[in-house]
Amino acid sequence: MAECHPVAFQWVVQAKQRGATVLHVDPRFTRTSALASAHVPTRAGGDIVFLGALINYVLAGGHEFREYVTAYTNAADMLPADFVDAEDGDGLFSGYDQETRTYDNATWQPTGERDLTLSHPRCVFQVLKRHFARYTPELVDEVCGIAPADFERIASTLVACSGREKTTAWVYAVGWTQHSTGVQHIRTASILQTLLGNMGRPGGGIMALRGHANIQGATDIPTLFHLLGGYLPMPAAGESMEAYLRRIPDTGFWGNKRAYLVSMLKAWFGDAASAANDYCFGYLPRITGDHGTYRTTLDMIDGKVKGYFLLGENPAVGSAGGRLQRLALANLDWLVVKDLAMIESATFWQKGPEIESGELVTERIGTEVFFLPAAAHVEKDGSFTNTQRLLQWHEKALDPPGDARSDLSFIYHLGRKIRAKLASSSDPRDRPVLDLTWDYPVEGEQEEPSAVAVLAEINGHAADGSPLSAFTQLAGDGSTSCGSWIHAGVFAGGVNQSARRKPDAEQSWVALEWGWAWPANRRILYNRASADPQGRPWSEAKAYIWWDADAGEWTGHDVPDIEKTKPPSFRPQPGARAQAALSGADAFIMQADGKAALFVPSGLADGPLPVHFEPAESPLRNRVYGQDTSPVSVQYRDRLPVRAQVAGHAATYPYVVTTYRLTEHHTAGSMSRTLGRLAELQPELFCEVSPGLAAERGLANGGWATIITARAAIEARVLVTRRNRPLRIPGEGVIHQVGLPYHWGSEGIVTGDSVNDLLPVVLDPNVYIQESKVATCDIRPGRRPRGPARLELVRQYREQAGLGAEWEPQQGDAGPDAEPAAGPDAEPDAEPAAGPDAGPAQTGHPAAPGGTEHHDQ
Amino acid sequence: MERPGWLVNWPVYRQLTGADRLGRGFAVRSPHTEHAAPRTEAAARVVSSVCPYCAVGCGQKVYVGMVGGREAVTQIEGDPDSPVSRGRLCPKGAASKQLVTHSGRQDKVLYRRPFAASWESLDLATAMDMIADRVLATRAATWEESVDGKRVARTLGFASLGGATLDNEENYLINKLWTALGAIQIENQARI
Amino acid sequence: MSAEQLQVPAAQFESYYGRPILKVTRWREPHLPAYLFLGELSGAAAVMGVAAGATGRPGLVRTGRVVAAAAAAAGAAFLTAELGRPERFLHMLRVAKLTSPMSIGSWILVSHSALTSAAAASSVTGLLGPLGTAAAAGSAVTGPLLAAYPGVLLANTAVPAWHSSYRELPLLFTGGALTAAAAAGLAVAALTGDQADVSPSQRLALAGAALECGAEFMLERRSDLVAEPYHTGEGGKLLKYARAATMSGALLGLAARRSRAAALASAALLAGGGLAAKFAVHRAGVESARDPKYVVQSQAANP
Amino acid sequence: MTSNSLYGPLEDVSGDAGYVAGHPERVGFFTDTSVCIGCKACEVACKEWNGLPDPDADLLKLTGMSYDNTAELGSNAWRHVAFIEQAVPQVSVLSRDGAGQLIISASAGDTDDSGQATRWLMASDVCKHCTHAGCLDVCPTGALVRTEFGTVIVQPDVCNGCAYCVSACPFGVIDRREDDGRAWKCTMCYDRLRGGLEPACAKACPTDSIQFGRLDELRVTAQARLAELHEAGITQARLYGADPEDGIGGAGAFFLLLDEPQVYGLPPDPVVTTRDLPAMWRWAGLAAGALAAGVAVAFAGRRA
Repeated sequence: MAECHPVAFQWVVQAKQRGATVLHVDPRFTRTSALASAHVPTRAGGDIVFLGALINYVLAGGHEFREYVTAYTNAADMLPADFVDAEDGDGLFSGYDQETRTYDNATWQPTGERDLTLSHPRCVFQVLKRHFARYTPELVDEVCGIAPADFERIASTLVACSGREKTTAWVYAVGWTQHSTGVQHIRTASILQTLLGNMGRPGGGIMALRGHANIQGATDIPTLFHLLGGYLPMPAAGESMEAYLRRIPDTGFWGNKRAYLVSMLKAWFGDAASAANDYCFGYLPRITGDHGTYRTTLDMIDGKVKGYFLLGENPAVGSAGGRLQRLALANLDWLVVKDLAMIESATFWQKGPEIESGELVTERIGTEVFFLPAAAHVEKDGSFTNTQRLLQWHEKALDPPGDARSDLSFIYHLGRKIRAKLASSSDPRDRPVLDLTWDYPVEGEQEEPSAVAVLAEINGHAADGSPLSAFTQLAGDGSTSCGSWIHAGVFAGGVNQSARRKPDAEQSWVALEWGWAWPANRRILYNRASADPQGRPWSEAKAYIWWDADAGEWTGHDVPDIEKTKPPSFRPQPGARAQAALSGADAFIMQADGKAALFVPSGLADGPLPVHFEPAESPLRNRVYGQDTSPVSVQYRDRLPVRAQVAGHAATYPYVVTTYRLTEHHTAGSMSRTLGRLAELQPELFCEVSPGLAAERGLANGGWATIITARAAIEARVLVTRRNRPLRIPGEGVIHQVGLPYHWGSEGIVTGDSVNDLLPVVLDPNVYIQESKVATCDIRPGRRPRGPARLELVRQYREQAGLGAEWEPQQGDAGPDAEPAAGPDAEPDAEPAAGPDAGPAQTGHPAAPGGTEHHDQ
Repeated sequence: MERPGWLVNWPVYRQLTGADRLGRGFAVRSPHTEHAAPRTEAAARVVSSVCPYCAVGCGQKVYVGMVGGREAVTQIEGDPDSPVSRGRLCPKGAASKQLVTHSGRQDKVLYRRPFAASWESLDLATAMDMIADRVLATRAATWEESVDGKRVARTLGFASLGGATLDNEENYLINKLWTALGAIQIENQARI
Repeated sequence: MSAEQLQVPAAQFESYYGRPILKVTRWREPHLPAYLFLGELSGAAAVMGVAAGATGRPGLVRTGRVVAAAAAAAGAAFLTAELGRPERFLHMLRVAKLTSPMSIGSWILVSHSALTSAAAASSVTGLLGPLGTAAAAGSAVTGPLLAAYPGVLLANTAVPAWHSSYRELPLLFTGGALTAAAAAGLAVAALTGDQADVSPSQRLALAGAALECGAEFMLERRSDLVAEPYHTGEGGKLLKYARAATMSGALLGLAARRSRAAALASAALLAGGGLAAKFAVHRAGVESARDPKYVVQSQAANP
Repeated sequence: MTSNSLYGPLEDVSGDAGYVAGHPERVGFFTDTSVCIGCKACEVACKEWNGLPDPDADLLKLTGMSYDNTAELGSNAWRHVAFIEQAVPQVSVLSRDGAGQLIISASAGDTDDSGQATRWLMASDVCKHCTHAGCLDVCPTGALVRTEFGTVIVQPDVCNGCAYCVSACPFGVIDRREDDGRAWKCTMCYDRLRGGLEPACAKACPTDSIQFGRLDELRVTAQARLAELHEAGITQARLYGADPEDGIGGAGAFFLLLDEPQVYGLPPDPVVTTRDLPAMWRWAGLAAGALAAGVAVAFAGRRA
């Protein structure tokens, strides 16, 4: 946190000075560790075991917040008799199909009965207890390298700092998400926090520290293949509007699904959208499974994708498998790159590593490349959504220089041109784009479209054209329009609420008048859980939202996350829909049952409960189950990862390699390596190795090392540091980890090899995020070979490991081994992956049928 | 008697006649020192902004002044009113003036022909027109009306990958236009 | 030190990665030693000229005046060349700061240069004799100051080897001034063949050598850590050579009347010894600033 | 000018430099390194505000000194964050007192095989703006000047690059920029102070490791923080430069350190060189006299 979000870390420092305990669990000793109460080094990829053992500690010791758990979670739900837990399936749940590497979740569905004593062997609570029973401190020692005594101290601290009077917050970033089991890491933390009663309460929750200015916003108002605005899913092939709506629950706030969808369609297609044509629902293209960025990359190599827009993104450096990315770019017909400075993804045909190695020849690359200069943040109006769901408006200070334009300008004017070219078309496929509402006012010589007008459309309008003030005003009859239902209210009263800047000192500590948080300017999600079922604060110290019986309404420091006048005693009528189907004691209002999901019966591709699997590339076998790696992770043919226990591999790639960021740089580097101020602070790529590994491999501090994986060989300077501590794993000896920040490439003031070239493409089956936190490698002293010899080195290692000599798919052979596990929306009966697992209380996301969250590196 | 200006301004004279006998302070101040003032006071305008790097969302104040006869950003610093950041910035945030003003920024359209070995220049309007043509041609060539008998009404012929510094409004229009054109491979750093 | 030799993990309690705590002086060779030498030469030569006048040695008067003027001019040139902004040399006269030996020194140098130039001009042209004599008389005051102040110039720094030597350095420099002036006297005498006035130069050499070598001996005898650079390394070596040259030069000077070659050799040894001592002082200072132990250990030993 | 103009405690440092009564209170920095996260925002904010030159890209190399690639203060680096990695004895970081309360000490990190824990110290160094500033004392042009705020700055329209200040600074702070020929160092953002703004580094510092304010108030704050750390068992914590009785009369920019000063590249107990100046002038006078005497002896008597 101090490393990548230094300014946010001020609050941690302040909390620590006021007596908070700060524990840092990380393979890496970072600037956060330096100020933490304690740093606990762990093996990358062992998080489920660590968190699972904490759950076991809580359950075995009876430390759960029983009243909270009983009232607010699905702990009491009864599971069917034919449900088989991974505990009994050696890592597999019932419903697994070996052929398709997918689960059928039919046997995971609760029976509808509830056991409020939580004692029935088939109730979720008891299943949970049994499931995590094998996650012992000894197992933590074996898998993570954390000694039992240390574990005991962490666990007892956690328990002591949770309950009525105290709360514990968890903070994570991509160290948890960039794994083949990434979503289940968050799930495990969610279960733990829910059991301890730390969700929906001040000082609690799970904070996803997102990496970029608007990565949260890009998920909420998505540019993600499986989502529409506000976490509505993309429709599937052949799906009618009614079928589509059927897969979103009827109860809880998702029950207003028709209003959300129709209002969005009205915002897009205006008068063309009517009840008669299902509000142009048919205008939306349909997805068939995985269309994620890695799938698309392979399709480029396969010749299926001809054109590519890179709008402020640099996959040649920033995405896993850099060579794969560049081979894909080289096989396009055309490429549009829009960025502030020249980036590697625009110059791969000129100076990419494959040009140096001779694999690609400039004169034989047919890709037509357009480079368009972009506007900087001070050269345009717009809003960013920060990691707390807070929209903040940035004002334009001056025009961008020369040909530079905002992306808003680019997309708006491109749309205008396309619409003009199609104006006379009678082809039905052109109707959607011709019927779009696309008439934003423009300003100035550069004809910059008005971002305020776009925000107003996102906020939505009532039938009379007045701005909406809340999503509860949305209607499913076409009378309202709203680009993203969760953002309704950001333009309430015709005022840009995201531009509010009432000084910190002049308002309450929750600062409700600074910017605007979706939904409804609410700062802590599910904050109904900060009060007990009767609506009283759990304790004075932790009072946040409570029921004011005299006034007959919910009140407190924040915007209550429940209907304002719904009393705690409210009980729904049978057959009620939407929020009316939830009681006044149901705190998790985006869930169909209003309960936090300790057990997730549907919506997840890899099981209802978290299970530890080894990373796709790991030096160890799975100590927990017979099933070694995730049975449903997404892998592609010819790109299969390396398993250490396969003969030869362990000796060839004996070390763990993990990647990360530095304070001084920004992701793929185009916004930091280009600046002298930042370039000089960390001028060269380096690897961090322990003194032990340095001695073992003859590495000298400040010298050079070559790091080799089954994909690539790169060179880096060596930093020998005792901050990198080898892990002693019982029965395995010492595990060395090589740490690499990944900010370098061939452009900018300071250059270096791209670390992401080392990584395999193995994806989480729920969200298709790559496993970039763990792979296996070898390291040796000296610089890497130049030219074709570099490839030869990788090839030699592969042969030694018994792998094929060829590894990147060339054109025409990039088909997947199998279609990946069902996409987030592929199951017609999918229910929202709601609750704390999908929506951490203080940040994150509403429980969305579109699936769980996404994380950036 | 009036003392000549050079004399009264001569620090030695001021040393001898004033309280700063050792010549270490008041007597030896220079015009540069006497005129020192924060350049932000000369800003033509100040706008409120948000740091473009990480997701903390630190408040920024952006000062615009005249540099060499042209408007330019003369300073970016933390906004003390922000309850998120209290005026503080990390090294990246503190460098964001340079992000806007550095010499490596591209401000001209560049074009690389297929199989060419170098860039050439291109007019922005022409480039936009060519790109619109590419989109339409690719879309026409790769249109899929149905898959396995199910209607999909889409193109897999072009894809889009956005960075995480795109504004909400930009993402909204990107998603709206591409989706209306039938593209579905609309992706973002958020998945990476 | 190359990066390869550093070890991040090795906690170095005595210093920060062995890096200097102080900035190593920006004053360079040969500028600084040359300035020190020329300044002291000019200073003593001016006094010598006056003393010669007072004792009726017209040959030495001219030698003293001309050498003083020329050395002052050359010294000022080296000093100016050391400035980062030479065109701003006159900013030195903006203030007069008692706390700044360079400020005081600048006023001395400027006055001394003016006086010696006037005296030399008068002597060479034969014009304005009384004024020349008056100027020369003035330079007999500025001369010793010009020769002595650089001792304070160097000592009034944070450089351990210099600051700790504030007693020895002025003596070293004025001793050096005497031997330098003696060298000038001996050399001129040898070159002009006018051996009449050689004995003051011989005595000057002996007196100067006693003072200079005495100061060097004091430096070498010191056992404190910060004096170490005067007995070890390049500084120590140069200082030994300097003393040998100065002593032998002074002794050889006794043969000046008999042998012009001996006179010239004596002059060369005296001048060389003086110059070498200046280089030695510079290098000792640089070394003491470069190695953090001189700062840490001397200060840690403070009560 | 007062009796302690060259050495010793000095109540009114600006007044001593000729500023009339009513000048602003003396201001300074208190850098609490115990909460420094080594982010280097101070370095960047300083360079951006003061327009310091960008580096020569060809010279940018990893130093191998932990995360420190700035290496030292200099003419183009007016803030420098030091990084020190240490093996320290393991201390129990999560223990409980009799009442069951957690006792938290400073970060101890994890232990290695020999039971040693890792500690990573970070500290942002800066010009000390000494009460008795060697650089200011020795400057021959008056380019270095004491301001009304009690700080010490270089006046770029005066400096002629003599570099005397470089050798006079006991902290190795000030340096000459070779392409520009003048000496440069931290001004504590004099221009900002004149406009009522705090210095750029202090404003940017995320964790308030760098605090700016009235020096007398900062000293009180620092004492309280020191007491807090000592109470928490961090006995190594100490203030550096906070004592008006020290060799520089106390620094305008002082520090809370967690180890010996030299570990951070700071001199343990610096003394302003000018303290000894009167003695130096006396010895110089003696030496000048010796010169005159030497000549007199040599010329004693009429020519033979």
